Amino acid sequence: MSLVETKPVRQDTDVVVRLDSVSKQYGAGANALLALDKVSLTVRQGEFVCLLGASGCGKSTLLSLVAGLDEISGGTLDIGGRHVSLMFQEAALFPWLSVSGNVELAMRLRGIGKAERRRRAAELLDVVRLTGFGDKRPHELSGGMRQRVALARALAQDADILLMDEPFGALDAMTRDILHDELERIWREQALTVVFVTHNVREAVRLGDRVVLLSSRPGRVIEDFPVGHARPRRIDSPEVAGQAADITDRLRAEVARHAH
Amino acid sequence: MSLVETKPVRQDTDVVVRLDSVSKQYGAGANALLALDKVSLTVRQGEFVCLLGASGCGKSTLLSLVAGLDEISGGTLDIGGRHVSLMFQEAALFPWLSVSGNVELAMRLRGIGKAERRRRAAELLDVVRLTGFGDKRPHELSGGMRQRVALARALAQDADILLMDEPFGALDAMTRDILHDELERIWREQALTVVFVTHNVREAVRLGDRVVLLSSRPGRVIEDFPVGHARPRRIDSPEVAGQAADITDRLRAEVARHAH
Amino acid sequence: GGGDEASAGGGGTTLRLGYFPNITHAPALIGVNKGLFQQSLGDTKLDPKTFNAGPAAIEALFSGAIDATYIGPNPAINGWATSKGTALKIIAGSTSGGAGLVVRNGINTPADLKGKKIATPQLGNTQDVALRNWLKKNGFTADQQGGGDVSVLPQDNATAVQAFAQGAIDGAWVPEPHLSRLQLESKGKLLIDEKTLWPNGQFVTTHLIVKQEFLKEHPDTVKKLLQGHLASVDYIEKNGEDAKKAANDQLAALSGKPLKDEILNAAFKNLTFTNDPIAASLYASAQHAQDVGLLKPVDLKGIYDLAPLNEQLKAAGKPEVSDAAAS
Amino acid sequence: MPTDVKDDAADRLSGLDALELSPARERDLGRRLWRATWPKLLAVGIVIAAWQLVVLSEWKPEYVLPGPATVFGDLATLVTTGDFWEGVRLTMLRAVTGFALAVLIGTVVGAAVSRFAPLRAAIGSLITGLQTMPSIMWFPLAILLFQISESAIMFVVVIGAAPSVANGLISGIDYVPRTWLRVGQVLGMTGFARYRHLILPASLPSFISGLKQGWAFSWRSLMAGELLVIVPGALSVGVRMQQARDLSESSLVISFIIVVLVIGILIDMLFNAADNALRKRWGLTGT
Amino acid sequence: MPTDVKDDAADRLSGLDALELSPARERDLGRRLWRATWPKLLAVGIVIAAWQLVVLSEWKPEYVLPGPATVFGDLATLVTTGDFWEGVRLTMLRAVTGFALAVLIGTVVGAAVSRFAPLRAAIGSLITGLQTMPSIMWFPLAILLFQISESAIMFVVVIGAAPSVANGLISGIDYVPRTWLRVGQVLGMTGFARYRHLILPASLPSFISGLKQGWAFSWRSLMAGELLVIVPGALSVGVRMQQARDLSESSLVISFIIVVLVIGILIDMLFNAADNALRKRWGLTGT
Ligand SMILES: Nc1ncnc2c1ncn2[C@@H]1O[C@H](COP(=O)(O)OP(=O)(O)OP(=O)(O)O)[C@@H](O)[C@H]1O
Ligand SMILES: Nc1ncnc2c1ncn2[C@@H]1O[C@H](COP(=O)(O)OP(=O)(O)OP(=O)(O)O)[C@@H](O)[C@H]1O
Ligand SMILES: [Mg+2]
Ligand SMILES: [Mg+2]
Repeated sequence: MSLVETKPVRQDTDVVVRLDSVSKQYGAGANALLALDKVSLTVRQGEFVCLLGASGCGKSTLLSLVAGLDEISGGTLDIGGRHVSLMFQEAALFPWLSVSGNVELAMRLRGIGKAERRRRAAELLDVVRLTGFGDKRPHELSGGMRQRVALARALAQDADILLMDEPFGALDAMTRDILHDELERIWREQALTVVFVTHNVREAVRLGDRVVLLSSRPGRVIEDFPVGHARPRRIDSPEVAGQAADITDRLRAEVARHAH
Repeated sequence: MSLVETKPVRQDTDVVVRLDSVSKQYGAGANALLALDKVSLTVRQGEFVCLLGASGCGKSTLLSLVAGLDEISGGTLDIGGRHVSLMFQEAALFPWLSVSGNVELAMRLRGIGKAERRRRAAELLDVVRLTGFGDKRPHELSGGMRQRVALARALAQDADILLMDEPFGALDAMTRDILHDELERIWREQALTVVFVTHNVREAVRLGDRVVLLSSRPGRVIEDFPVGHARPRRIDSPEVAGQAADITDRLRAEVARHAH
Repeated sequence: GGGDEASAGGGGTTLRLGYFPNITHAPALIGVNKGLFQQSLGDTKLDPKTFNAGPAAIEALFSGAIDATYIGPNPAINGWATSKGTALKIIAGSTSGGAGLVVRNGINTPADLKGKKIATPQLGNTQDVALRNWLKKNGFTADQQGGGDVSVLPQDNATAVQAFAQGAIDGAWVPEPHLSRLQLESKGKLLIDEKTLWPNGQFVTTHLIVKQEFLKEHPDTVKKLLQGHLASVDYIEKNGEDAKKAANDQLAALSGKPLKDEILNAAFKNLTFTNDPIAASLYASAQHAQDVGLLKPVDLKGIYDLAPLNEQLKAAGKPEVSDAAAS
Repeated sequence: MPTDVKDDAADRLSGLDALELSPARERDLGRRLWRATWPKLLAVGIVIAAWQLVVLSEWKPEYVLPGPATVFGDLATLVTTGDFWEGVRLTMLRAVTGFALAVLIGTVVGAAVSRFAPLRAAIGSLITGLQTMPSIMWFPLAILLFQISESAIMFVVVIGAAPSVANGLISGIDYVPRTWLRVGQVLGMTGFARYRHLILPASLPSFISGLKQGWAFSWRSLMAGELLVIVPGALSVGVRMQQARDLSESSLVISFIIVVLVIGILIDMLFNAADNALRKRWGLTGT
Repeated sequence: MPTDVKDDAADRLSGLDALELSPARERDLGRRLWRATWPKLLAVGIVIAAWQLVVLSEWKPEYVLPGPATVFGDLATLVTTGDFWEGVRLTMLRAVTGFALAVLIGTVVGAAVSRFAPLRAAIGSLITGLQTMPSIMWFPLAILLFQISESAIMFVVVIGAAPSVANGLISGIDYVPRTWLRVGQVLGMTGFARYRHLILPASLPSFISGLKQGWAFSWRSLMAGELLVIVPGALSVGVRMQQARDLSESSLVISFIIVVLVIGILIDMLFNAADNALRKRWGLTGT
């Protein structure tokens, strides 16, 4: 069905996330909306997969299925009981907790001691360049700052699989570059598996081992680009720009097909 | 203080928005945070001004001051009692209204009749490429779709001044391109004055008559780039890319100065 | 909690006695205030409980929360009826008289009552039955829903007094101290003194009841209770002013405020305190209630157990009382 | 709640096959009804069984704690008399009228109090003060103002319930998210339009919860207030209840407790229906 | 509300000058106190003036509607007796204990009901049913279970107030935004942790509003329930109130109305303090 399927699927134990003809329908009857249509996708241990697709094509839906937040309507989905962390498209911080409270909560739930929590939270806030903002309340932050707190919270979970839904959408290019580096470092150091949704094709090529393209509603996998360039990559390097241009063309063709 | 000031300030009646040494401080005492520091800026009738700056530098704050949502802490601000519309950084749709209900509300408050409202709302949903989604509820939309509804709602206000806070941050490149065209068309047809916050430097150069750069916290105007290229512009044209690169360099220098 | 078993099984080490902080319960007020009950009970401890109204007292008696209580005739009859004669016995009289119809100025004869609103304390209680019976005798109709020639409105005494003071009702058939209060404070006029409707001017207002089981298991304690009761009634007879003061003191202790002297005096004048339960009036009143359809036919035979009382009276050389109906 | 989400997802799944859609729906409705009913039946069953056991143990004599059979017998007799239904009708009429009035007044007061800071400082706390006042304390004032009349009952009911409604609204308004208020300001909402289009809908959840509490208050006040007036023709529930107690008839008392509970439960179901519709609109349910 | 926002902005502006900071704050505190006080004083003044006018008009005789002078005289006498304060102490002790119990039970029941769908279907609506039951209907049961004792009073209070608390919590839980629930799920919250870290804090606003209503219910139930047990010497507020009515002493009745209102207002201020702290935390106030 999708291009992924044409490759021989390796039945190795390495596969961390396996989606097989997964469909997702919202609502029922006349009101039904098919968000995902027979999506098949595998992600291997330690892989960094970027998802691209038009607005409303089902990227967030896909992540929430993988995270187990919604039930699939068809197909099979298997993550082998692994511990998943999801960074939502909206920051969704808890207003009754301070910034560091929000970050610490994820650790608290895993029973990590207070001092350790405190230390880790401060560390993570450093990573997202929010040193000194630990005692603020979420409503005192700017949009981009909130997004970064959400990132810190997601990282604090120490999950096996990290799902990220447009994590850097509200950040300026410079901050974004810095966080690209940080994320790449953490991913490498902790051997994380990452599924990363973005609208920024260059970002996808900068970060991903593979870039997976979803079609417009209903979402299907239409192409799976391996990214071969050696790391560390730079977002403004010619290779990244080049492959990004290719992918953009493919994406443009797809969007055009769905005559908006 | 800022570069704008070095130009001879024309006291013409054309000026729609005038900020003079505007400061904004949140909180008080030990908890005080200076978000904007003596910002001076003028926007003329029909001008399209883009605002760039690092995350948390005070862009949203500036817009909310202009919209009259917050009180300034110092300086003077004058919009001559003009009718302002603000598209927030978050979609902030009302969950108790349907999509078209949200769009119509702005018109309803201006006493526009039901049939006319309906027609206009459908039209605006077409503009943002959400034809047929009028009867959905906000929670049934994807993040990018919600953002587009918020855009439609802001446009429905028919304000003199349109303030937009990262309006296309959650959209894929293709949808974004389309909406650039639409926004440019509406801006020209209705002789709107637009202040547009974005993190995408190319987008700023693609759309703006001027691109204003804010420094990192506290926000100050550090540079005001006029954009000379003829319209219609294309975001991937070399001129746009070229000026965007210049501005990015300047911005990068500024961020570097504030050793994150 | 749990006092039920303790007192029943523990040889009557405590007597839980109920009464109301109300002037018609003067023998109880004085007996408690002057320690007369405790004196006669000896090492059996007196545990007095107060109630606001008859139903709560009956509920408490039924549930085994008290062993005996002073109470009006009406709740006693109801309690007798619902328990099919198994829950209680009336063992002595306490109070007689002190009820009547007070009306506002301008109503001078029974005939003037047509179309008027008259309050009673509660549908089917002694005063309510008395009013309805009296109205029937005078040729008026009055139904249970407040309709008829005269509108009978059951409402609690406090509300009736307020309503009367504000002219919302035209009269009320109430017991003491409200009877005196309506006359003294609201300048009402006593149209009917209930005394005048009964032979010898005697009708039961309050009597003493005891739980049957308790009577069976602790006859001695009941005897001692009766001794205390008799002493209290005696005390009122012999020390008029002192008794009033003791009653009012106890009222003040229970309610925070004593009755005003004039009301206290007037009420005491209208009330008679007697050991005689005036059985005849109870039977007659019950019959009247059945006549006006406010009481299902009930066999009151055996509701009295006056033997212990009479034993004591005899020992004291006083006339015995009877549980026979008048006729 | 997760369970719901799962179930609904399953429902949707079954709805996928368009051909089977309507039978599936019927099955769904039946299943949903059953799902809503069996726990109730079970609960009632458990209560009755426990009750019967206590009665059988002869802990208390039958006239103190009558058994279910006796009570349901009496209840059956009660509900088959036309008089009883007249009374229920009268009481419900008063309850609904009084409640409607209370809602009206409570809404206006709540909106005004939350709108004007000095008014709030002046009487905001008084609202809770009023709420704590036992109904009978209003009797003198009710009689003073309205004599012995239906209006006096209404007065007692309204003064008992309106504070609850007002408090629910005030709390709802206080917790309207700031973003929405800002959106409203940008949209140029002022005065009444602001309440109509923003504040009231945004505070509706808390308002409905206030209404529910208000209903409870108004009903309780009514039970007390009905003792003020007996209107020729029909004996209201409050009066009958009082009489059942006065007559010390345990079985009748329990019957009336059941009657009041059943009415309360039915009304609650109405509120729940409103609440569920609202939550669905707001996207708070799985469906 | 816009007015607040403006004022606070002005305050902040004045706070800009660091040198003047502390005197400005003192001035602020004074101003804020004054702003909270004058409307109350004005309201009380208006009420007393109107009352005095009605009395002067001789609409009703003095023994029906006594004037402010008489009432405040009586009230002064009342509050200068140690007995009165003993009674208030007793009543407040009962109220606080009963309310604490009701909160405990209401919270557990509310959490359980909102957690388990069958339980909700079974007894969810019963909660409102219980709420509507007049306190006096519980007397027989209270006496049956607890004899004539403090426990009987507690029973009446708890059964009167707990449903309110439970309903407030349930409504709050029902309106926890779905996003937060999803975040909680992703963070791996289950069982108790989910309640402790997500559901309770998220539903706190509605919960506090439920607590407020619960307080009103518990207080009202207490006023009725206190008549069950009279402890000579320390006469509770409920008993004194009833006696004031029984004695038909209008002036005393009004005095007790005032006492109850004042207690209610003071308690409301406590709740408001909690509420304001919460709103500040949530970023719902201008400051
Ligand atoms: N809860 C829901 N109920 C009904 N429809 C929904 C729901 N959530 C999403 N949808 C629909 O599913 C489709 C996919 O939504 P999704 O949020 O996955 O898109 P997306 O790819 O994340 O888009 P974006 O880039 O704009 O965030 C959309 O058409 C949306 O309308
Ligand atoms: N209500 C508030 N209370 C206190 N501080 C605030 C508040 N709103 C914003 N700030 C602070 O003001 C500064 C500027 O915030 P603002 O939202 O204007 O940034 P921004 O330029 O829009 O950033 P972004 O690009 O991330 O949206 C931030 O440091 C933020 O912490
Ligand atoms: Mg999305
Ligand atoms: Mg911003």
